[in-house]
Amino acid sequence: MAWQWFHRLGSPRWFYQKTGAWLPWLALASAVLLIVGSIWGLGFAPEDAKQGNSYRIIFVHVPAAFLALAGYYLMAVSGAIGLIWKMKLAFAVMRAAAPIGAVLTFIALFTGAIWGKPTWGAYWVWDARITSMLILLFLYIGVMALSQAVNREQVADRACALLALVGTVNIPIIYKSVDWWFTLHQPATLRLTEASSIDPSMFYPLLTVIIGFYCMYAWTLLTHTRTLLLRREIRTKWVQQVLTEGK
Amino acid sequence: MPVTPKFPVVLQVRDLACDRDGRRLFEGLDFSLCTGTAIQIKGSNGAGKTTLLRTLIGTASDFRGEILWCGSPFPGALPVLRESLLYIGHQGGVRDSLTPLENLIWYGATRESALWALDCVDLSGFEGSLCHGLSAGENRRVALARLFLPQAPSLWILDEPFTALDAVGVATLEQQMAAHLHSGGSILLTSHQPLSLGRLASVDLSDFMVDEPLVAMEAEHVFS
Amino acid sequence: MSSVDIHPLVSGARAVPDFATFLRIEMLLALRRRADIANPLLFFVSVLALLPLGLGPEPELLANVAPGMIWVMALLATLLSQESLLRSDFENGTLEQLTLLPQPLYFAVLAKSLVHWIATGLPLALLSPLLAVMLNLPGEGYLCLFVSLLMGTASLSLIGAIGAALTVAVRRPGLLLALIVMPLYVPVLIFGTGAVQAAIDGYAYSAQLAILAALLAAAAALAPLATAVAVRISLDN
Amino acid sequence: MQFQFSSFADFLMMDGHGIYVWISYAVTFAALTALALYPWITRRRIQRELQRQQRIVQRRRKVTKERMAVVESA
Repeated sequence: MAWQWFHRLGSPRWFYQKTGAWLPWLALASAVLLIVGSIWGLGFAPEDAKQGNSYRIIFVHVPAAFLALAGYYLMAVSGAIGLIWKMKLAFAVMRAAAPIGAVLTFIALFTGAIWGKPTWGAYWVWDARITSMLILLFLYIGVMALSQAVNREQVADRACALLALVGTVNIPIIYKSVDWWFTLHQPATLRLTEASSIDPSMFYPLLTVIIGFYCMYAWTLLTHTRTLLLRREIRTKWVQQVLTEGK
Repeated sequence: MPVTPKFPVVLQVRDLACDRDGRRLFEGLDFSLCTGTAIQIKGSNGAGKTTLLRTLIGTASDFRGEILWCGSPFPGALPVLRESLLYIGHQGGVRDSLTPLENLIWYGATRESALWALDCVDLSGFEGSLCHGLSAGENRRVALARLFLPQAPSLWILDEPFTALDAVGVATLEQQMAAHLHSGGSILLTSHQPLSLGRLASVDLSDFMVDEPLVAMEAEHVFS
Repeated sequence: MSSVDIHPLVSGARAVPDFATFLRIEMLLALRRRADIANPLLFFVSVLALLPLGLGPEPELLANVAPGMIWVMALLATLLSQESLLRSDFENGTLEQLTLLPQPLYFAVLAKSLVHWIATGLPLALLSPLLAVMLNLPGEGYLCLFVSLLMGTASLSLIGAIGAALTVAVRRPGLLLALIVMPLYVPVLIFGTGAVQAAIDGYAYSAQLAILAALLAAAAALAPLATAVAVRISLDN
Repeated sequence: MQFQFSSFADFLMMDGHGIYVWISYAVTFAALTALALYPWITRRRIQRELQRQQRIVQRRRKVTKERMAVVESA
């Protein structure tokens, strides 16, 4: 029955054992894809006509920004699953996703700022995308701060899930408003990532790195969730076995 | 038509276990509350008396087992239960920037009935002064005045109602409880002191305590 | 059927306060605790008065920063007063009693937000012409500033209540509430200042005001729902 | 597809943009490594915590056993 499957998926122990087998493959895939993609992008992709070599930052900036946003939605969706079905595993995924998303947002912001220096001549420009990223970082920090501040884990889980959901409703509005604000205050300057027509010689390395980042994200999320589960389920026999055997 | 019993069951608790911060407070708790009866919950500090009450009013949701209100299970039955519930917790629910009268009106009382209830708890003359000027015992009596309002709901859940009350206050409250039971209401309360009520049962949470709260659990729970 | 006799399920006739009583008593409370709410307001008005001392008295410069400054101060004033919105009710047990009422928590929360707005946003909007004069705002912006503040602060009160409910059980909330709520305030701030800027520059600003109204409508419909859920979560403690 | 730079020094310099590019990559991979290492550190901490708790339980069992023995002998 469908419910049984759902129930089993929600079992921390089943999750822990099942994902243990996936981890090495994910780690391998992400390492290979990231290394190959980076070398490809750094050394073999052609120089950009307008921006010169500084555009090579795109190969870390764009994937990080991609996953930072996707990670927020993932966090909110798992929080919603936790709130609706009171599933402990979903809350664990949500809690693990917050710091990972925050780090990715930081990467996107940092590389964007560095990229701005040779492109615009300034590290920080109130560009629509960078500003949206900054707000996304604050949203992540809000969830993390709330989870730190609330003493009881279960209350913190549900409070963070609600906050993540509220944030999700707001993200499109925030993005639209920041976009509008940017066009109001500044004539369209050179955008960092012009989506219009990217040459295949630049697109394929970018795609490689993006897939690599996805694998890396999945691997990191799984390892973080697994340690979180160990901490939360420390009173169960299986966790104590895992902890004493796997030294 | 079958013979209707005199004291039908309103609230049923079956094999209830409550957790707090991952620590099991008690388990295997069973009792039924009938109309016209009172149950006194006993237990040492930290045994989970307040948690039990908060579970029964639906504020705390971390429980396993079954709770039934008039035969229908929690949490679906909660909205109906709340229609006949009067709960007074550790914090009395009295706002100190309001007068006793305004506090009772906030609870839905009319002016006349509020004044009458305040008179019952010996607070007549104080109805117009702000609650932060009153003593702890007087504030407690403002909270308890809700029990003296006409048309009080049928289920009373009271957490340590006698704290901060003087001997006269305790006697008045016991009288009112007896009258409530007599008119077919039911009371669930926690208290350390012995009560002189007619139909009184008691449940000691120490009997349902878990021996070793730190011991490893065999079963795992998917849903929190 | 079990051997015990179970009382039939009946709805009790519990006396329940109506919305008007509710609102009236909340207003009374706001009036008696006016220091909690008025002090942040007065603080930010005085900050606005200090601003020219720091920036210099040039009228053009002040006129340039006026819309943004007034809006940021409005935002901070509602934010700081938000913290006391539910805290004392949580501490004295009234918030728990509120969740035990048979009617939906939505209306109670809505009443609280409404009173919060009447106590902070409304006076701020009424004061705005005075602040605008102090900061040399061009005359074209007055009406727009007033209307945008009127609608915008109401949205801020509603959204901020979510944060207040989430942090009410936290022992030392500090700036946690600000951290949580600030990003959610961004759209209101952008369209509020945008409207005033457009008015000063002589453009039509009805579009921005319409968006502010839409934000307010959405906030009034959704934010109390989230706040109600947040209150129940925070109480389960 | 061919290597875009004439020499390794040229690759490092990237026409003066090298510093920006390399810092970006360095920070990115440092952050990702930190994310990857964090679970290892936490896991070690949890193991230590479990050992501590087990010691407490054992000590408590021992103490109660001794007390029981004292009570029985008396």
